[in-house]
Amino acid sequence: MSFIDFHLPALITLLPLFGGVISVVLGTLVKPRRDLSWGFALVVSWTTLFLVVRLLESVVTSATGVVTYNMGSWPGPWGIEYRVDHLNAFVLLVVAGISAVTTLFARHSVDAEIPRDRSHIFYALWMFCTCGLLGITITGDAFNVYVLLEITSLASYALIAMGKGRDRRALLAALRYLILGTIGASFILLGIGYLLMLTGTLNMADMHTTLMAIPNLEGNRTVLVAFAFLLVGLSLKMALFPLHMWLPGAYTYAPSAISAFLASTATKVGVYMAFRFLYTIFGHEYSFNTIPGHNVLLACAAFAIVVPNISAIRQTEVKRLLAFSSAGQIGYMVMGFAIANQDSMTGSIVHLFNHAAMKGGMFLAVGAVIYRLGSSHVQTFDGLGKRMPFTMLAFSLGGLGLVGFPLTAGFISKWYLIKGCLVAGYWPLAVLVLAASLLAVIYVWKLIERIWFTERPEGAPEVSEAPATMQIATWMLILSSLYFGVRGEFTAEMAGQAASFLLEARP
Amino acid sequence: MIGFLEATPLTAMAVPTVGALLIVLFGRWPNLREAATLLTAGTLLWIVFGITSGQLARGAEGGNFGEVYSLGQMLPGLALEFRVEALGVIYALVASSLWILNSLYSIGYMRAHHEKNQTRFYMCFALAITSVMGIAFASNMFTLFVFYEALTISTFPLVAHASTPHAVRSARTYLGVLVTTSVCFLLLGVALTWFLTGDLDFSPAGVFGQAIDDGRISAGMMAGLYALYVYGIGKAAVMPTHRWLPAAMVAPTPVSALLHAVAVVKAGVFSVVKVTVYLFGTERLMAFGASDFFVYAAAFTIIAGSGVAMFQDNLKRRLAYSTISQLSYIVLGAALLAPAAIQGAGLHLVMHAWGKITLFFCAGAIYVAAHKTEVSQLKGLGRKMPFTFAAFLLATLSIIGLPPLGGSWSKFYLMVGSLEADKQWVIWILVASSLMNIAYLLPIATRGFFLAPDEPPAPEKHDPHHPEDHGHNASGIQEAPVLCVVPLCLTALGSLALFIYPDPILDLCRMIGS
Amino acid sequence: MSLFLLSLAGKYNYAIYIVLMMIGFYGVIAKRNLMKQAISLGLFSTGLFLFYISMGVVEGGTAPVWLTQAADHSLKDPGPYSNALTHVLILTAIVVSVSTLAVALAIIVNIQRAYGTIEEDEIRAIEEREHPEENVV
Amino acid sequence: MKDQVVLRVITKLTVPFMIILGAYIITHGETGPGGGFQGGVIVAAGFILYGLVYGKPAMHTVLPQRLTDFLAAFGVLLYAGTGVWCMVRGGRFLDYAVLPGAETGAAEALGMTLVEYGVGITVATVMITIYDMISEREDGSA
Repeated sequence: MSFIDFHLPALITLLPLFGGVISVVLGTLVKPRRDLSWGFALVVSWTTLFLVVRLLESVVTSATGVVTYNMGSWPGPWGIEYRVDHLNAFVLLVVAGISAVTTLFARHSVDAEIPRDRSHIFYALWMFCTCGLLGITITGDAFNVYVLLEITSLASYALIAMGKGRDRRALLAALRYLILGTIGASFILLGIGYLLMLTGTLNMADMHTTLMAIPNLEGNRTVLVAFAFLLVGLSLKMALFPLHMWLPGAYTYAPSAISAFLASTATKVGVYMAFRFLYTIFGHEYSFNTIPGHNVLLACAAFAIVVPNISAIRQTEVKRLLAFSSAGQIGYMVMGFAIANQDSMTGSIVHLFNHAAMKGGMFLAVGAVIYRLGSSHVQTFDGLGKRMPFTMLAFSLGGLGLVGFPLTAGFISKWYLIKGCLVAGYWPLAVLVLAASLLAVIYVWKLIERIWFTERPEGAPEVSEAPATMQIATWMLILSSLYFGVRGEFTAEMAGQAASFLLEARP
Repeated sequence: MIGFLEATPLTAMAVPTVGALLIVLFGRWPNLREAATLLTAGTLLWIVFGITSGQLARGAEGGNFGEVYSLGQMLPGLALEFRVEALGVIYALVASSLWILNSLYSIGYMRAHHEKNQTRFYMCFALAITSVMGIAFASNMFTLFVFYEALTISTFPLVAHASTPHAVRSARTYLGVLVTTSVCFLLLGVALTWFLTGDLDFSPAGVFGQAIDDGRISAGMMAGLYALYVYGIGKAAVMPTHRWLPAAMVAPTPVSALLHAVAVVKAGVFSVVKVTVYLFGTERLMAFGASDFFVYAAAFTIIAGSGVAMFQDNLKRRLAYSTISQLSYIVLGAALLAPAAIQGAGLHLVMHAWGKITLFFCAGAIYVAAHKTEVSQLKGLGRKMPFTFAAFLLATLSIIGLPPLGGSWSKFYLMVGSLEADKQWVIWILVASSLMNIAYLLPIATRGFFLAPDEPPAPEKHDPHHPEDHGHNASGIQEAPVLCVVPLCLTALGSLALFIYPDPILDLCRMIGS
Repeated sequence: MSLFLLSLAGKYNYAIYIVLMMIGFYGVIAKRNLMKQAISLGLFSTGLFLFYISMGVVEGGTAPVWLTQAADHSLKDPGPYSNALTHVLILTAIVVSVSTLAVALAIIVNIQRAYGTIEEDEIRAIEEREHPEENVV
Repeated sequence: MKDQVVLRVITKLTVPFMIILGAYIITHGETGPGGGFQGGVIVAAGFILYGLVYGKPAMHTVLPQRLTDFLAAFGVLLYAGTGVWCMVRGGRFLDYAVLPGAETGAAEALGMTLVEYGVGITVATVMITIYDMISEREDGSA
């Protein structure tokens, strides 16, 4: 086994970490030049993606389906253990992929939105954020999750605040995100603390074994308290209704590339954490049978797919509209894992991937519009189909995916989700899922009509197509969402494997 | 490996798709672009003819289903698969033969009108035909649903073509009704079927056999599922899901013709028949009486549609309500479940298509030539536009169901079917509807031929943008451009020909369900 | 009742942690001044630190350090010692919390520069004046 | 605070000791209570005290902004670099046992000290940067 293959799990988090640090060092040593920081970030992010794909391969081909790595050679439950199964590998792919593509996009956009002498800091923060997200996903240690979560959050607060050049409201949005994010993380830390008290370990798998050995588990108040704290903290982090109010502002005012990056990764990793805590640590027996965790989650999810979507319809700012829609889409994922059967879980995990691709692509397209026109108000989209046909086509296709039309990725996830609802006997939820996609039709069509079926108003500024890097990046995501909508096998099978892993509570 | 232009479902879908690409590529050169459209339509027709002759040969040996062509698995267990089968052949044949005529007509109409965004128009047209081929040859319900939605999306730009606020609003209704029904009912129905049976493949026995034998499906569930399907297929316009059809009338006339004769509505009723015969299976439905409700619903729609049509002054709206009424003939035929009724449904799919497209072509020609849209304005126009009005008369007779025109065959079979199904009262519905057809369609042609034109209106404002437009008063009116008139004459003669020589279609219809 | 009070008294540091956290939580929610919100956030985290530190305490325990005996430089067992793990963990959490506060302060400084105030109500008023059609902050 | 002679003198006397104490605590972190976090903060406190009393320009002449930026990154680099050094020498990330001097136990000491210094440098410089950022006025004075 080669050096790289042996150390893959560690290298995946180390690479962006080194990348970020070196970006700062480079920036202090050489006078920041336009493309230097960008080019460096690009190389780092694509190399990371390459490593993640290799890790994915080795997970899929390994006999047990699990790849582990012990930090500092401390064995098992004592040291920090990186543990990669199908679920992590899949989420890692999402994070690294989105990071790579959005970095490609960022070149012109960052140049326009971030002061040039800060660009190396910007890309460094970005890489730290990626490092944190990858770390959360890859680690098998509960406290490590918290630390990396905070690294991610700190980087993203700063990144969002850097949108102040375009709109000063970015600062307020960042501060609000910071306050709610910190409270959420503190609740998670509290939950981990109670679990640590009970089990004396931080290793997730070990925690599960110890928890299961506790007699009279259902009557144990400490476990219940830990569960409640974790549930609230995680809901805040993944922006589950009604704790989603930090999200629209943060995604609206962040720099364009960051909006796309965070919208398709940050909340997804939040959902991933919920998977880990509810399934791997507590086990779905405890979370959904012993105590009725699913009732709370299903109620929140049901509201989440309705209320934020209705808010989205009323928005006049496209980025904000997409952000509300993201809060709505979280509802689908949460619903999937709260129902907790093979199909619904598959739907949830697949949607994590599909939504990242579609929403990421749409945010990038909006970013291109902002780059050209300086605004993402709905009126700037009037008749834009003639001026920026490729970007707008990508945007529209992403929108169709959001609605869940067949042949787009959104359909695949919804199909599994509906089947999961039916299998579990929750047919009113199946109807709700379908009806909620009509809400998506409304806000997507509002934009499609403006883009393609409205004349460009008199006196509107002349625009041309977005620069090549922006278009390539946008189309990469949109095409992948279309590809996985027609050939859903790969994603569905990965997600199915991950779901059966979680449901069998294999550590 | 499939050879180039071999007569298979895959090539039938590939040709219009490639055509759409060519149309986009040649967008800057209108003549080249239109040549690409016609070439594509011709190629497609040739391929579908090939498929038809293959199907007829297979039918002669007593077979029906051809071999399966796959586009691969979309999800584990759910493949995009295509298979030639008689009903699909009928639909594909109607669509591809009328597409070429419609393309000719479009060229005349769109040019005479100086429409904008013509490239988008032709491209979406071609894509819609791709979806139609996908629907026609789908070998399972999943594939059919996928292309059903694709058809909705690809026709939306056609309906909203004018891009005026009114057009966009109407297109919104169009999309709203079709998407709501298909997502809330049809998709739910498909998912339930998949959940209950694990099988969505079309076969003469249906997919529910095992589930019924296991006692997992009751009569009520069966009826409920069937209702989910029929109401979910909003394109079949069974009341109250018909609202989209009059709304879609804002589209340019070639589109209305496409929607009402070729692609969209026929996709709806085709899907209903297909679901009835191959997903549920007539025997199972009959055993449970699951489709009885829709005999009544369709009968109601037939009468109510005709009734509303009688009070419409706008020509296209009148035709739209007529379509709603006529579509329910086909739904009725399917719901009756008797073999003759289903053959009648298949026949009516063809006959109504040829008749109705003629009517729409005529309406468009009248609009192009005389800028008239209301029935009350047509007095005496027949003398100025004899070909158009003669074609209109022929098509009217076909819709009414009078010999010697194609429409009489389908009505005949439907009546036989209702006797077979032991529902004599349905005959009276059909008769009443025919009388109503006479009442609202025949006066249009007679008014054109026999009534004297109104007094020339006071000199109206002259449109400065189109000084060379065909006249605004009756005296200056003449026939529409050749490219508009020739297709409508051809379709009218087609209706005639279908009466005299219906055998291939009849042969195909007899294969349905065997 | 008295038993409950007694057990509460025995675990008074847990009670304090909850009180501290809730004071901080209240401040975050109720105070309209951004600076006060940040301070409340600090208080909130402090409560959390107390929880973790209390968790690791062993009655009569000392620091988990091997002591060197002066005579022969051999190592001596220090006797019962507190659980170092939780203390190490909370050290990390403290650093995280300090960094969070630092970022919060930096953002607040920037807000002061951009708006000329750090009162949330005033900022809201400014924004509503500037962007009347959106529901902003 | 230019006129506060006592303060200025005391500060000048204390700052070196603070920095030394910080360094001691960082170094001591390997075997006893202490470590990079605590030591780093103490070092930073020394510089910040200096900046408070003598003004930020004076502090910047000692420690230019670009240098703090660089050192913050360098600290992380030192920490992560040690980890990678272990990987290169055939162990896993931060597996000190493979570093030179393993037989005498010096390997662990070496690894830990490097890591602690990495953390210490970063913490100190980040603290200074935070002070820098927050104390900035629009007119640029401290």
